[in-house]
Amino acid sequence: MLAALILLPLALVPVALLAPWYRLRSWLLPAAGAGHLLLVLLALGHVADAAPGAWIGLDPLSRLVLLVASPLYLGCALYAVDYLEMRRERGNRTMVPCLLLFLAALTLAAMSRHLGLLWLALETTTLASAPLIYFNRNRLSIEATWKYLLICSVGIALAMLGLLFVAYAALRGGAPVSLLLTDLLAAGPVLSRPWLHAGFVLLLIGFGTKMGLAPLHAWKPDAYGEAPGLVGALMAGGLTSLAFLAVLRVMQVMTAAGALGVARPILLGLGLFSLLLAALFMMRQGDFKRMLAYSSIEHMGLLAVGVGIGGLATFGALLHLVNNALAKGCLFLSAGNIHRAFASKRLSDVRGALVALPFSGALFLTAFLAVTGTPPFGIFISEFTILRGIFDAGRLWVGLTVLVLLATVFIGMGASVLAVSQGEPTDRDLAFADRFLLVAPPLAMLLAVLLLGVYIPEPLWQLLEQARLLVEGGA
Amino acid sequence: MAELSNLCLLLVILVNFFTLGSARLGACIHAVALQGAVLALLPLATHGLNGHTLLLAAGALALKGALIPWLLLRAIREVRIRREMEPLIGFVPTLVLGALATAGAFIFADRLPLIEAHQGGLFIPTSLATLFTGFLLLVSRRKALTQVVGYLVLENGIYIFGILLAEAMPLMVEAGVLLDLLVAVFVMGIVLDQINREFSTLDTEQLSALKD
Amino acid sequence: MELFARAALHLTLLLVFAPLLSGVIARTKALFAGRTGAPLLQPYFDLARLLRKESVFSRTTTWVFLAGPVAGVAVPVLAALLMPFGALPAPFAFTGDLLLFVYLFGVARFFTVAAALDTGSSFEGMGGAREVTFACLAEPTVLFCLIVLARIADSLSLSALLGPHLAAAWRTPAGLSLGLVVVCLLVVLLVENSRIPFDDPNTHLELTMVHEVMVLDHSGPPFALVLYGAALKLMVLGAPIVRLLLPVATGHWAGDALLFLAGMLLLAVLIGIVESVIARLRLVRIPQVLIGTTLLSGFALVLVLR
Amino acid sequence: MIWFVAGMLITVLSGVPGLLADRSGRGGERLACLLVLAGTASAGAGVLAVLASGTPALLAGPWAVPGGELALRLDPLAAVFLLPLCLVVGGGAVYGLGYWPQRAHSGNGRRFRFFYGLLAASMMLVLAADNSLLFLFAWEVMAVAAFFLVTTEQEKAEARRAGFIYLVSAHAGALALFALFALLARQTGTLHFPAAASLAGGGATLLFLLGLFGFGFKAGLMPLHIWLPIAHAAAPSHASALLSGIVLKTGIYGLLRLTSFFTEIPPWWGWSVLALGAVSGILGVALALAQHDLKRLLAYHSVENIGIIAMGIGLALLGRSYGSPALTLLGLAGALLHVINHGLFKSLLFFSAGAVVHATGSREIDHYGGLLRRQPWTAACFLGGAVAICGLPPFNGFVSEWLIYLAAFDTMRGSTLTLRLAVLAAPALALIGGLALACFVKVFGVAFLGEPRSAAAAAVDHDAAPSMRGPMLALLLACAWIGLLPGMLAPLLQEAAGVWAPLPRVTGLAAPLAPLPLVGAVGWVLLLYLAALGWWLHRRSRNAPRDVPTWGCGYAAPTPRMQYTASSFADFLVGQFRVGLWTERHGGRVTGLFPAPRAFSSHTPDAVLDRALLPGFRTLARSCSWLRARVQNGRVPTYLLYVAMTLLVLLVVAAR
Repeated sequence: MLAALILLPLALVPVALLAPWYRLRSWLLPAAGAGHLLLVLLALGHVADAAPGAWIGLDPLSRLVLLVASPLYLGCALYAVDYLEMRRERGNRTMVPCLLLFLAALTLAAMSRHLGLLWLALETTTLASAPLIYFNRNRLSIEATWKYLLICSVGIALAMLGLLFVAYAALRGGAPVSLLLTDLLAAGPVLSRPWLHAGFVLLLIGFGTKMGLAPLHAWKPDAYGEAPGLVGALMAGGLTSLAFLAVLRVMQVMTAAGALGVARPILLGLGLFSLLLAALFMMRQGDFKRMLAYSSIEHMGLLAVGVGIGGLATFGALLHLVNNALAKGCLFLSAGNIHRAFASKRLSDVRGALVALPFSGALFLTAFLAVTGTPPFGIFISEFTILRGIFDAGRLWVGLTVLVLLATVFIGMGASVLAVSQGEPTDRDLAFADRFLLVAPPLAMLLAVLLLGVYIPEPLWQLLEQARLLVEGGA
Repeated sequence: MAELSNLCLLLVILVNFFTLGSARLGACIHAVALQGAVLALLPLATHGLNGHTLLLAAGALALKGALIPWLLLRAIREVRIRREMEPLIGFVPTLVLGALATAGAFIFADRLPLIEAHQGGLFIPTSLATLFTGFLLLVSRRKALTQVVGYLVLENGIYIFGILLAEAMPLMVEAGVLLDLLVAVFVMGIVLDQINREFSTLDTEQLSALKD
Repeated sequence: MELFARAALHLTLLLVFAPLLSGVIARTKALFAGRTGAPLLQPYFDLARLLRKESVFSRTTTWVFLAGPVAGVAVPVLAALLMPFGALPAPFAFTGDLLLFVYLFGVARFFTVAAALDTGSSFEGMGGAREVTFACLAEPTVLFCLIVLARIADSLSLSALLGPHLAAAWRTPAGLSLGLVVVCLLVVLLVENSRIPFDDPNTHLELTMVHEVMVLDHSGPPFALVLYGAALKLMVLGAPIVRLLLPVATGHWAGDALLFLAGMLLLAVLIGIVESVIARLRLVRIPQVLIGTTLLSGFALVLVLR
Repeated sequence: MIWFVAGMLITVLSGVPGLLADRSGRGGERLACLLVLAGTASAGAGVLAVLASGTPALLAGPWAVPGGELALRLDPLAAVFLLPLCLVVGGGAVYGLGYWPQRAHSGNGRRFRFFYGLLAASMMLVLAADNSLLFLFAWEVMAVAAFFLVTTEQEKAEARRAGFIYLVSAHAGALALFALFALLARQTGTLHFPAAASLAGGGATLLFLLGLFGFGFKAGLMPLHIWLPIAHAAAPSHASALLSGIVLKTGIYGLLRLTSFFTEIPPWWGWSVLALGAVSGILGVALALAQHDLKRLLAYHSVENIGIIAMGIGLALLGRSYGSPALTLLGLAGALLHVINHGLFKSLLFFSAGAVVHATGSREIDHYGGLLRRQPWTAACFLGGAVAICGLPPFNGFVSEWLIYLAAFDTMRGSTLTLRLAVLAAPALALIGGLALACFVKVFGVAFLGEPRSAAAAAVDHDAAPSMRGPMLALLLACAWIGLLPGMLAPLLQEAAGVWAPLPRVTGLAAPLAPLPLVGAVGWVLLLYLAALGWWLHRRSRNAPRDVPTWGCGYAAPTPRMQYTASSFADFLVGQFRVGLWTERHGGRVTGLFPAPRAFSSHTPDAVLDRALLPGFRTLARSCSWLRARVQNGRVPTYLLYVAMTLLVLLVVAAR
């Protein structure tokens, strides 16, 4: 069953490479996405938690991430069909296989119970997404790809070293050397502290680079700015969640080792710094796709802060993971439409999207409200929960700082988004009109966020709670 | 056997300094190839001859010693660049920094408790020093190629540390390191190729159009 | 029943004797100027003449133009019912009526100025602007004075404020505040009734007028109402000052009434003297004087608050 | 309660069918209007039923979000805010039929009505919510809906600017409330609102400050009023009426709810609220006096009236701190009654202003003139509203200000000198009253009296449409009703005060409120006098000649342009407030014996927004982009340097 989850996309890769028909190739993506989602739902229902020795398996965290990533992927896949139709000149011979590979690696990473395997899968996602960023084949996109590749590779290499350190910590502690999560958790108390701490730092930097925590974020604006909207959506929604999952795995080990005293402050610091940087850099951001990248940095910061505080805040952070992924998906897809329509992503050229593209414009504006924590959308709930967690933990000043930074973010982001969506369109005769498949997926994501804002289904609730206990070690 | 491994490690450090100091790309790449070859010796030197170590050594030799350097050499032959022109940080400062980094590596390594078997070995400091050297190359050089070289050196540092755990760790992750290195450098090679096609140069100064 | 009797007495005193005051003022000024001056009853003659006349309306004006004079008369008549005349308590008294008293005159002002603006003449507009400005600056003074009195009387009803306790109060330390209050109220009286030194009721250069210029366009019965209203206002606003200065009671209503009238006439004479000996202030100085008065009344308040 | 909830649901859905209707049909708007009327009627009925029952109605249900709970509570305090809400919302819907017809605004009409319903319903929820999360939820929905109402005409740059500033202020305030309620939850352990007077006031300083900031932003207390003038000016008039009449009051409501939670109130709470109120009142009305844009002027008057309400609340708080029930009752009753009154007469004023703007197509007061002849109904309604807002009898404004005055006087009975100093609120109120009178005489006189000052004003040929006239008259009647029969509302105010503060239970009307009917009586007498005299004068001068020009003091050829303009009328008075207004004056200096034609213009920008905040933000943004250009410089080596630095720093941190 779980193997099928990974093999299904992989099996389609050769098809994609060999299939002669353009549209068929495009339609492979939704097929893979739908099948994947189906399998995921089945698996969530029927597959029990992983056995201790297993290399791949499910636990609440992986269930949560799969539950987020799979629908997101399906949405983007559907979007991709019409998008690729519109960009025939670019061709989809590289796009489709890479996206399929991306899905496979993503699933593997979500399900792997072995840190080495997780690491490998993450690296694969990096490599698979590089060609996606380069989709537009121009100087800027190649530059973005290069930066993304180099910085993430360095990061991931550091993560490798971190893994080795953790292994050595086990060795030094006299525990059986293994990167199996279960073994590490079991060996937690005896792990040698210096090695563990250093390893934690290296792993955090490795996965943090992928997550885009400041100051490891540098590749993000370029990559998100240059990649097509759907790639941006997949990365901001899926890849970051995955990287965050990896960080949570490390946190699990730290919890088992009783080293949260070291782990949490570091995570909190990175989170706050990301918030600060995002807040400052969103001011007067003249390019709305880069602005979205900073917004992604901001939300990664929130996640880090939540886990760095712990308790209720962790619960909020996990909920935020779900909301953020969906909202970001909608935001990036609609932004992609606007970018296509106006053939520019500079605020100076883009005006009146609401009039020019009623659906995409409205989606963009609404998604902005959603992503800045305005009810009735889910992010309002999760942000408020995180804040409650912070204040409950007695971290008054942290809480107030976060609030001030959120306000600043709102000002910066609001200025750009309103400038894009309101007013008289710069040019009325656009070569682009909203198509069903270009509008329906983001709309669906938005509705999902809306639903999460007014009602959290009981199973999801339990899943979040179990996941929290997993991270907090039942504390 | 420990002397042999320590000898190799000293050699590695020397190569580090050479790469930091030399202005000629070709020389750098050859030096890194040499370093890869030396690293191939290490597992044998530490854990003696067995299937696992042999495989590891072979892999290292093939990738780090032969394949990747060859790719890079081909690349510079194509774009006809010989020297690293005016690095962001001059050669002498880089060397000084490298020396400092190496010293720091030794100090930091002392704080990390080792198991008896590894007492007195130079593994930890060397691997850290190599890591830092790689970073220095990445940070201080302009040419995309040099940065790839830096990435290689960085990976070498990690590899050295990996050897410590060679028998303790399952084969797969080791393979992971090498495989990942291979793929990464391959993709980088492709990207370099594209960059070359777009800009007809590998100077990353050109690659700073995307900024705020 | 008794209430109606008192109300009737109040209104008769007011309606009958009010114009006399302006006559007295004019006569005093005349004497000071060494003229014989008009007979004391001249204001009555004027009113009668105006009522007999026919009025003329500018084609610009609307019903608001008539609302001014109407409010100008109706308000003092109503306010008189809240204000004790000398020792005669107000027919209509309850906690907080002093604020009603103040705000009723606001109504009158609102409609007078509106009527002025209704003519569309810039002169009237100018007059209105000055009127509201002075009123704004005088308003806090009135409140300060009322607070002082309320503090002394420990009550919020005009009848109690100006009750028999005042006689004793003069001899207490609060007497000083009472003195200041009298001065301030006198200033307010002069401002509100557009008297020298703040305004000249019978100047002949429109540019220097305040109140008169607002009623330039009125004629006939409406103008009669304007003049009559001014007289009533003078009497109603003068009443508290008289009461403060003569806080004595004869014990019989007729005696009290006569005493009150005597006081009012004295006050009119006083005003006449003031108008004769003081020159008119320059317009820009008036706000300064008023603000000064406010500070003075504030000082009086501080004295009683501690 | 069921009625109330039903009304809320109907209202929120009122705009939805319209979205599906065709762009130019009238069916959609009619249906929306009907639904709003039904919704508000049902909700109002529910509120009245609760009041009649005498016990607060509760409703609790599960809500599957962390800490969430569908807890509603209807008590007299909420009712005081809900009743005017129902009236104004319903009136506004009818008014919209004539003022914002779908035919004329096919582009934004449907969106407008959707958000109108949403705004109304969310406000009902805000006022009824009994759970912090639910409250915040409704609060933010309200803010967003209001934002879309403000930006109805988003093609205008002015509306966009106003919308943005409003949205930002609303969000900033809301974030403060996030903190407030999170801290409150920490103290009580639940997100459910604590019962009245159940928390110890100690250590609540931060809570109070956060509340003052968050709620003050919504209420528009100086200096947090920045969003208010532009937003009110930019929105369509019935939206402005809703904003100014009701939305602001939710801030007041929040402040009252918050303060009701605590047992003992530190004196400085009352003092700060009182001081803020006085500042808002005086500066607000002074700024209003200096404006020449009709709706902007009315908006500044909202600041002033919020200030008056805040003064009442401050006095009530002082009453609680110093343990004086009479003071508490008077202050709060005054504040609450003024909440109702301001909701009524400010909406009335915005409605009639809208009718004028609709007819002349301009918001400049100096472009009007002589409208009374052309729009008699509108003029009458505006006059009524003006008299009411100046706090003059016999209208409702006087009654509430009278109560606040009494509260101020009552402080003199206080035991300590400090409390007695609060009596200074009375002169402040008097000053506010005087200035307000000046301002509204100016507006009414310049806009409706005299000769038309522009071709547009001269060309006005239609009075407000019946659908607009109806709501205006209804509101006018409501104002007069409260002014003439204030006794009828006294029990409600007393109960509401009882909800807010632990007052000794009195059966029947408490002594401090007893004179209310007498105030009404005086109002009747005044009306009687005016009617009688007016009727006589009218009879007397029925057949007087009316075809002569105004006496120009000898000047033969007066033209409408020579009339006193709004700015010239206010100039003398505004000059007294030179410090604090900083009016900009351009040109007008006449020199030489035969001077050439000169132009003079004066403008008074907002002291806080235009002089402090915007420049500050510009500098901040500039420095941010400078920093970004340095950090995000596009060089891979630099970026990798960041990674290396992070590595070193974190290693050091972790090694400790």
